[in-house]
Amino acid sequence: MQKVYESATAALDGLLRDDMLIAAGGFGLCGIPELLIDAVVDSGVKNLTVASNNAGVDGFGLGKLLDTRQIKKMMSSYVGENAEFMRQYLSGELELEFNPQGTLAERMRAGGAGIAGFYTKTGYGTQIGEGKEVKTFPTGPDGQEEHYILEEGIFADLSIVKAWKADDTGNLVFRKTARNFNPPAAMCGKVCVVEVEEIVPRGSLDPDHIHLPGIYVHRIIQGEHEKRIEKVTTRKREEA
Amino acid sequence: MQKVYESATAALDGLLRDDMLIAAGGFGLCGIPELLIDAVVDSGVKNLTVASNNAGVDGFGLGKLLDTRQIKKMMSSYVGENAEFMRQYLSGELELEFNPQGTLAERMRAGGAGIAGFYTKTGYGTQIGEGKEVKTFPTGPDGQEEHYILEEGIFADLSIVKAWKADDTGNLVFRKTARNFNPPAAMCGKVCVVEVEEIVPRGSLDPDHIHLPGIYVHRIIQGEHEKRIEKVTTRKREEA
Amino acid sequence: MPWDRNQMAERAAQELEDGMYVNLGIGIPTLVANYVGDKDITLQSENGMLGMGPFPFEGEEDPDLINAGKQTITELNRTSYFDSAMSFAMIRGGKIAAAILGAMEVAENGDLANWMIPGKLVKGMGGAMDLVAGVEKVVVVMDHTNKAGEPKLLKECTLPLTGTGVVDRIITDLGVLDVVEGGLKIVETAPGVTEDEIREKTEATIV
Amino acid sequence: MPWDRNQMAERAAQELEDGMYVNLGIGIPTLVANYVGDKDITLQSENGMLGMGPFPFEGEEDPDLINAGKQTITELNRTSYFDSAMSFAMIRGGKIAAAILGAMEVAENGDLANWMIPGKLVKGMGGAMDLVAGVEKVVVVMDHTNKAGEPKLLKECTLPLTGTGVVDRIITDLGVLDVVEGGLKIVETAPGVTEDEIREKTEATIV
Repeated sequence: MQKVYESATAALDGLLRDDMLIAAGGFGLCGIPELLIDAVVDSGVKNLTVASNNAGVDGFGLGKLLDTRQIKKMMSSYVGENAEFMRQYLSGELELEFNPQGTLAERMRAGGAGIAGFYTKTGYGTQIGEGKEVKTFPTGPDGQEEHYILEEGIFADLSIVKAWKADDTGNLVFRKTARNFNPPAAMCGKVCVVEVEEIVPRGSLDPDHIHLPGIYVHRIIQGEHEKRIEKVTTRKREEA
Repeated sequence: MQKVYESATAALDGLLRDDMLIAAGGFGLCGIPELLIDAVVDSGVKNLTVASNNAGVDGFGLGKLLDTRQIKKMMSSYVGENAEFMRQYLSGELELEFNPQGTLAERMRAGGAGIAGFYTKTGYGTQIGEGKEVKTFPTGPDGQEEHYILEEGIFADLSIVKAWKADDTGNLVFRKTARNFNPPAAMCGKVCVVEVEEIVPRGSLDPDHIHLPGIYVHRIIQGEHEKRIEKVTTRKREEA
Repeated sequence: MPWDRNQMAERAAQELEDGMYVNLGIGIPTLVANYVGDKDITLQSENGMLGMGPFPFEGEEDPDLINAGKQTITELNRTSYFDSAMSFAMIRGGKIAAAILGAMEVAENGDLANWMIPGKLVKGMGGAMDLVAGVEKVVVVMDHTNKAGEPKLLKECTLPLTGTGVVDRIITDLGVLDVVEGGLKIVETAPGVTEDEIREKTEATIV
Repeated sequence: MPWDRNQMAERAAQELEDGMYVNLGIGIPTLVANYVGDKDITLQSENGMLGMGPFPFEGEEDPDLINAGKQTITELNRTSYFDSAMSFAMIRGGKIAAAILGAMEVAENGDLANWMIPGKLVKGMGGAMDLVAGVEKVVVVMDHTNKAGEPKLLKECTLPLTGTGVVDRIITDLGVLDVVEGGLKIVETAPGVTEDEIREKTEATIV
């Protein structure tokens, strides 16, 4: 079984079609699948629904797919960094399904774990809970009934994910907060394509340090990443 | 905040009471909280409900708590290695709630993740599904409705867990298949007490290699473990 | 004289106790970290980190190490990283002792609105709904009134809710109020601010 | 001549294709690992491991490294470890391509019973219910009849079920049968075994 591909375009070959649901990893611009997003742009596939915590920024990350109008609908928790997004949304060109951030992450994990739905307190009594089934469970401190809403698993057609390192069997290691949504996004796709900074030989990753086992990974590419920083914040040395 | 205790008995001080629900890590005799089980035996607390994949063997692991009749009810997936368990169960002295192994693990994780219930296909149409809510979701390959049953999160009063290493803030690292039920069991307890083979200085665990963050860990002890092997299976060198 | 932003943050820091795991929202709540002093506080960043450290020195920014506000930060010797599902598992599961958040409106029953103004810019709730649903103690830090001088502590919120009955304590530029049976209770006033002034600038029932 | 245990395992190994992630049950299914040959198969052990290796050399047993049958094993250069929740996430989530399991009874509609004989020793289902509910292809390896010569491939199971309509293929000492619309279909016979003999020893409808 050969999981390693030459390029992002090669790795996505045969996987893209109009109207599909794509789950994408990343938080802000941290840990986003830059190379795969570019290849999706190049493919010209359209009417995409994309489940991703954020929508990139203007001209970078998923923002590129917004510029080309390839996205029909976003499932996100926060889209505040993208003016083109706002323009399309407010003009009605783009659908937006807001998900609380933890609900979005759990919905992705659930899809990848064969959990069709789960009950969470998050969003009960708010707009997010409207139209969703409500159930009570005796989970209060003294067994009082508390209100939960039903959220459904996300079962994506394709996952696009960024990791730090992979071996050729697809075992993945992430780095610091670039892990974020990548493992749950990877889990919920029928097919999962991963871009990494380095493909290492089999046996060079400690089996206890693997963050996502290769069973969740179908195709891998290695490439150069811009890794743009959204907000550079620093302190002066004299403050230390 | 001081999480490190001198002994298993000291670490459990004030946490034990009759009729409580304890979640225990381990699979078979691998990765079980040996020292904490001994301390629970010594405490004499009784009418316990214990959520644990297995029930130890006669005279070791949770088997000790069966010998002393401190357990009222087990929530387990497999109890085939324990004759005293069978005797008590068949004579009606012990209650047993069978849980499919994955359902048990997911119920523990759910409790620790604020998920009151979730829908799984596991057990639908079997004894395990009897009396549980059934719901369909359109998750079939072509969007067909499939049957799921509702399983509830486990919210334990206390978790007892075995890890390999901890730092003094409770960050945990497990070793090989001794990880098993320990993270989900740790997550679902109001209070979680952990025994480890080694407490290491803060900063000596790579933050990317921590399997369970210290936020889930309230008390820690270090001690010597027997680590009994249930079934020694080997091959001869000449087979290699 | 009412408290300024830093004084509000300093006052909010008094809510934190040794050993707590805490999530700080964007804005004034972020400043709270400057005032925890010797207390052993572990900061969670909901993008997947416990043990958030200060901003990096210039030139040492790491694109793989940001906080929930997308700012570059550093790690500590207690830090652990995890994915977003695990991050919100601990939030939703009640493992975070306290969250300190900003607010647009708070109602006398503890309802909170802090994520959306219909018809205006819609950014999203991020992790706020999960935090208020899961965290043990929710402390809100906010101006007592809006720029027009109108109350933001209301009988009922007018904006879309983030959570119902979730706020425990409110720290404003004028003082500290708790959400109690029947309304809000004044716990403390800023220096030179009277309870009467707070009553006057509050629509919510003061009990 | 009917197949013996090893021949059944060898036949079952033919079900496995290059690149598959596979879970093998206890008993004859465990023997399947001996017959995968050059195929790139990754074995899952549901206690938290992908890439299960052979038994260790004497003296090299590691108490922290066992399989789901509680036997000491070894790791490979592709191995990863994870917790039980993640292990069953991948099982339930349909990421395991095939499971090869033992059975007490199989019904013509694919119902499987392999975990409990009421009134006799009750050990539990372990991970079997999760596996049959989640895995793409479920292959059962079993004796065609019980010790009294009575059929174990039935119109309906008499024992408590492990799952409903979950079995895809059955490999017995007499041959290979598929669960199809309307009943079981004979796909292959063991050497010297006739289809008539299989029909005679099967209660389930043969189509």
